[in-house]
Amino acid sequence: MQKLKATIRHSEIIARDTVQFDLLIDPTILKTIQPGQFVHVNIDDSSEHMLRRPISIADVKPDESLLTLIFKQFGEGTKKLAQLKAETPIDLLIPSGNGYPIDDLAIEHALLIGGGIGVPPLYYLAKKLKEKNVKVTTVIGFQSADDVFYEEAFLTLGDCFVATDDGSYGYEGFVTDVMDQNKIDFDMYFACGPNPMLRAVKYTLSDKEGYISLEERMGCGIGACYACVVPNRDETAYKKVCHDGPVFHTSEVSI
Amino acid sequence: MQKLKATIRHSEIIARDTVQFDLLIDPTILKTIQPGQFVHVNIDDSSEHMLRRPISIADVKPDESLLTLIFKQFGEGTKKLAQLKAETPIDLLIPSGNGYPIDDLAIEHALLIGGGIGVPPLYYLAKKLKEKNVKVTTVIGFQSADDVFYEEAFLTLGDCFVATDDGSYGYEGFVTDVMDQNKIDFDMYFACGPNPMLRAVKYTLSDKEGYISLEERMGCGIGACYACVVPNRDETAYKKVCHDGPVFHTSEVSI
Amino acid sequence: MSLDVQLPGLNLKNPIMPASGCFSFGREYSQFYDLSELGAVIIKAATKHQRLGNKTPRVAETKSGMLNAIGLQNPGVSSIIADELPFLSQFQTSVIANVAGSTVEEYEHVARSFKDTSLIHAIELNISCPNVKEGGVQFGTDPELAFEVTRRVKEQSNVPVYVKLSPNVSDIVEIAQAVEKAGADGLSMINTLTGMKIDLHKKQPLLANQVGGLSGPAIKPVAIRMIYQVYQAVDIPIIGMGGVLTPEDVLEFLLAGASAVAIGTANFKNPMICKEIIDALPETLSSYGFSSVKEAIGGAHNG
Amino acid sequence: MSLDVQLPGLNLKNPIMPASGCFSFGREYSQFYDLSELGAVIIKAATKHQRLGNKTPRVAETKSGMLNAIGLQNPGVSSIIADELPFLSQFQTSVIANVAGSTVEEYEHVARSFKDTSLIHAIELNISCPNVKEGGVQFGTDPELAFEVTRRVKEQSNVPVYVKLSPNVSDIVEIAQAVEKAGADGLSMINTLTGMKIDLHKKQPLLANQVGGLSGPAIKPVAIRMIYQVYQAVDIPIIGMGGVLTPEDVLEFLLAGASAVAIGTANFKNPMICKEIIDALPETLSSYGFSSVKEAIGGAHNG
Ligand SMILES: Cc1cc2nc3c(=O)[nH]c(=O)nc-3n(C[C@H](O)[C@H](O)[C@H](O)COP(=O)(O)OP(=O)(O)OC[C@H]3O[C@@H](n4cnc5c(N)ncnc54)[C@H](O)[C@@H]3O)c2cc1C
Ligand SMILES: Cc1cc2nc3c(=O)[nH]c(=O)nc-3n(C[C@H](O)[C@H](O)[C@H](O)COP(=O)(O)OP(=O)(O)OC[C@H]3O[C@@H](n4cnc5c(N)ncnc54)[C@H](O)[C@@H]3O)c2cc1C
Ligand SMILES: Cc1cc2nc3c(=O)[nH]c(=O)nc-3n(C[C@H](O)[C@H](O)[C@H](O)COP(=O)(O)O)c2cc1C
Ligand SMILES: Cc1cc2nc3c(=O)[nH]c(=O)nc-3n(C[C@H](O)[C@H](O)[C@H](O)COP(=O)(O)O)c2cc1C
Ligand code: FES
Ligand code: FES
Repeated sequence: MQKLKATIRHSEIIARDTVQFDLLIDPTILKTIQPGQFVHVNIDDSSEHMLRRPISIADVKPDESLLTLIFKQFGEGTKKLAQLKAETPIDLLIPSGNGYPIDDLAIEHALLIGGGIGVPPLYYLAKKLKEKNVKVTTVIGFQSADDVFYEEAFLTLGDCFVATDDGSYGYEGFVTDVMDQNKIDFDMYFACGPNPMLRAVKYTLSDKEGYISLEERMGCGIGACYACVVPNRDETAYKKVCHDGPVFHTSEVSI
Repeated sequence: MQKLKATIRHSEIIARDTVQFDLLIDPTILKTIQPGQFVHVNIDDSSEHMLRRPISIADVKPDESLLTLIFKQFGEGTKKLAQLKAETPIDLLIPSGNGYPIDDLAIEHALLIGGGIGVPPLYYLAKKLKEKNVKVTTVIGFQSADDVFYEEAFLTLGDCFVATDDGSYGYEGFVTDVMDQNKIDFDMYFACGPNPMLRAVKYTLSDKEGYISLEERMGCGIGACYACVVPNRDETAYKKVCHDGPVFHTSEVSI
Repeated sequence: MSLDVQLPGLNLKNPIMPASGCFSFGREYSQFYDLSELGAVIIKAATKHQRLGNKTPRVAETKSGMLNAIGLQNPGVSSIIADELPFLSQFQTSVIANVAGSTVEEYEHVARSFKDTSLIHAIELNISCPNVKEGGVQFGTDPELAFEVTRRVKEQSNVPVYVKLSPNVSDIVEIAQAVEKAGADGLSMINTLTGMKIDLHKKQPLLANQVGGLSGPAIKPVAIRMIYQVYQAVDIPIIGMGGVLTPEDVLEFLLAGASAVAIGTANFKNPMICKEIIDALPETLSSYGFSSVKEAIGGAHNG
Repeated sequence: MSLDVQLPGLNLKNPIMPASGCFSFGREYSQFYDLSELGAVIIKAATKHQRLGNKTPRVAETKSGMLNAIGLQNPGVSSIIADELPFLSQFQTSVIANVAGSTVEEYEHVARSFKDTSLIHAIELNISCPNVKEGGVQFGTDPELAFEVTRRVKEQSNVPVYVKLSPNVSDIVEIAQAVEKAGADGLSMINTLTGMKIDLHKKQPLLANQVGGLSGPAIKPVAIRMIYQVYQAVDIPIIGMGGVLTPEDVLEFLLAGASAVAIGTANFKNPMICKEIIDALPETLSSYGFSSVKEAIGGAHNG
């Protein structure tokens, strides 16, 4: 992991309160990135915000030295980030955590399941799986039509089903409803989203193997402060989301 | 007094660590400004700096809707201000305090005495006195040659003597040394600078009438918090620098 | 959206009031907005006689906060009653008088003096001042002294008494319960934390008084914690304060258990802050699902 | 420029060390710089047995600070000695073990356990944990309990003991003097202030543990004040901490009376902070007229 300054090459609002940053960054580090890893972002140099913000890596283009982040304006920190303009330097710890271990997996058809701000890391995952000739089907859920992003991008890589909580776009309901209705055939699933969604997915797909990416409030982001823990399967010890995760095999953790 | 946003039209380094801002501002307020008044500047919208910074008004050009501030990068707040670029909005309380009461004075020859960051308000004062056909002589002191600013500007309005503590420019020594050596003839003096300088001036010119502008750490800047007090002449009560000053007749205060 | 709150002696049209010492007696801020907008005004501390306060520097900035050591500069209670209260009485707002002293007798005197005016609606008893007789202990850090001064000031007052607690204590609940038992009608919390800043150039404490009171957003978590704990332990209402800067901060204080919220330091950064927060409060409350201020009070204790 | 400082058990090449709990046992930060650069490392709290700590969320951001309620998660003292200290011993730096417990017996056990290793140079006795046996009072808020636990841990230790004081007290000097009398070799101050943040969406305290410890620049004025006061009242050295972010902050702590300075929260914002401050310290010191660290210690008390 490194601490480095990237430069915002392009910033764009791609859905309601949802910002995409394309960051110019040293390409040697980009080549090492696994899908599912994140960056730990410093809001600014002032002391007002003492904690960095974890944001998943949504895409990597080593040829163009570009790294893509997609984040939702939620509280003060992400609102400040959203205001940064092109050419602004931005201080990152990169790469953070462990991604989806796709190099070690022999699979033919992957189901990717994402909810809200859990969708971004699945895009780079889908790209990487596709490169390995794995068939990719994606199910992504959002609150409402205004929140939907990256449907077309996922469609270029395989099937993509979209659900919204209020039915204003695609299927009405949760990602699990879409899965129920579409009897998708797959070897393994990869999920990222809020904990209630992950719990529902794990329950619904209890006969399948899967990897999930967890969210937890972080301090250091590097494994030193014990802020971001999640109990192991039998709840006898904790794992650190920032260091042992954020991606875990479903059998590793109790959520 | 008003709280308003001005816009930085131009920012320039005019001497070591010394920045001049020309601010675009509603001209109606500019017409009311007295020389010696100040603005109370908000550093930024973050909570890191809860106190504003008092900065004297160095010049006013109502025709161009311009207000000039000159300030030295001293601590964190003025360093942050110095980094602001043209077009940035800046939040001011304006006009603050009472200036030099020149409209009520019948004088022919004024001596203006400034030290370091006490020099800026004297420029607008000199301009205003000149408009009233008062002869102006200025004695300004700086630490070193690199710190000197506005000598030419003052020379267009009358005599101007410059002293530096280390003798690297103009006279060597303090403004009082220059005064000693040049037997300047005048009716009344107007001084602004650090307290030791003001004390020396008051002592040296004890036979003359004069007005001095004081510096004190401020909270509210409007007279409500009692932070910025200075004892009255017989030390039986306090005056507020932000509200009763910053300009006082030498007989009003004990410094 | 109903913003009103009824507290002992205080019929507040909204829960927002400037904190004592940050608003003087209101004159200066009245150039920025109509003080009738305010729920109440808490005026600068009053002592028996005029006090000159401490030497300067009296304030210093700290990260997300400030230190002050004004030292209770005020013109004395009679002069406040004669010269300041009439000005405030032209506005449709409640007035809370902050009462300070160095001895119990001084507190009693000031409280008694306020009986002569109908222009105040409540007393905020500031027990964070050093008790000279007991050798500089603060009334606010010793439960027995706190009890005693509260009891005696209550006896002298014809308006409800809110006791303003110091956060510089090992056990805030103990003090709160002591003053409740002594008859306090409400609590006001928190006053400033004791802090210091060193002037690196001069190599000595920056404030002439050496130590000062830390206020501003830096102390908000301490204020919220203390209000949350005290709310569970007493039955009298709390006026909350400490670092309020936004309408969300106000809601946080209400949820923690405050019935009204005072704003101090933030007035210095933005002299319009109290009015801006009052204007924004309805939208903030409704965006978090509340239809009145009353509904939010203590809302974080239902879990 | 000489940065070295000699303290009981600690021959520091510079006064900078990461604070306990913010640096784990050093492994993670060793990817950012060579830990041999550090004056010392204060490791995460050790208890008798493994502890799992509190439920999440365990941290929350506040203005210029943060709250934490980790809850002493650690693998237990034997595992720390076996698995963590050998890693740290490859670096040329002193190691200070932070000792925690819920009872005096647990503190004694942990201190005794560290006798078996030569890899620690001092103990930091963390008396800010809630004392379960005494009904949740902190050892650090009662001078008699503080005296007792210090005395008994001293008896069990073969390295110097620095007692880490809690700032949540009415009178810090009283506690400092009590532990000095009990034989403490030094003090470490301050630990976190107790605070709370309310989650406005969930309408309940944000941290699972409800309250947490406030750290970061927000608390620096409280730390400086307490160190300044304690420095005048005791004869043992102080390791200062609380909100350090810059080399100027380090100088402020030294002037207030700290002999060394620990950095906690700032590591999270900038994992290189300790090294960057060590590198910048000579220039900062000389720009304020000092030619060594030692010269600056207590420098604000000469006025
Ligand atoms: C591994 C990981 C990857 C993430 N990837 C993305 C992403 O790609 N896009 C995206 O929009 N969001 C992502 N999040 C969530 C994102 O970190 C939070 O939305 C963000 O930190 C909120 O910060 P704020 O300043 O807006 O909120 P504030 O409420 O002001 O933040 C205060 C503190 O709470 C923490 N916090 C608040 N909400 C969360 C949360 N949901 N998860 C973790 N910490 C939180 C913040 O980090 C900060 O320390 C990710 C979270 C994790 C743990
Ligand atoms: C009426 C008045 C007019 C002034 N006019 C000018 C001017 O025209 N140009 C200029 O360069 N400076 C001027 N000053 C001084 C200027 O206000 C300080 O240099 C500035 O506030 C320092 O802020 P900082 O953030 O750099 O320092 P910091 O040390 O970070 O400031 C911390 C706090 O201390 C206060 N403070 C520090 N030094 C001073 C000081 N000397 N006087 C008052 N407050 C101080 C700050 O306002 C702030 O609240 C004036 C001061 C006063 C009182
Ligand atoms: C400059 C200043 C002066 C103060 N004077 C008083 C006072 O006279 N009486 C009092 O009870 N509190 C006084 N306080 C404390 C405030 O009323 C308030 O309790 C504290 O500042 C916390 O609120 P804040 O963070 O919003 O400022 C003063 C605070 C400041 C900053
Ligand atoms: C996440 C976190 C964990 C901490 N854990 C411990 C601990 O285990 N033992 C201890 O004595 N102090 C602990 N502390 C307190 C710090 O060591 C330090 O005293 C405090 O944070 C003030 O310093 P700072 O403002 O530089 O962080 C912890 C602080 C934080 C932020
Ligand atoms: S955030 Fe510090 S251990 Fe994960
Ligand atoms: S700064 Fe508040 S009274 Fe002058």
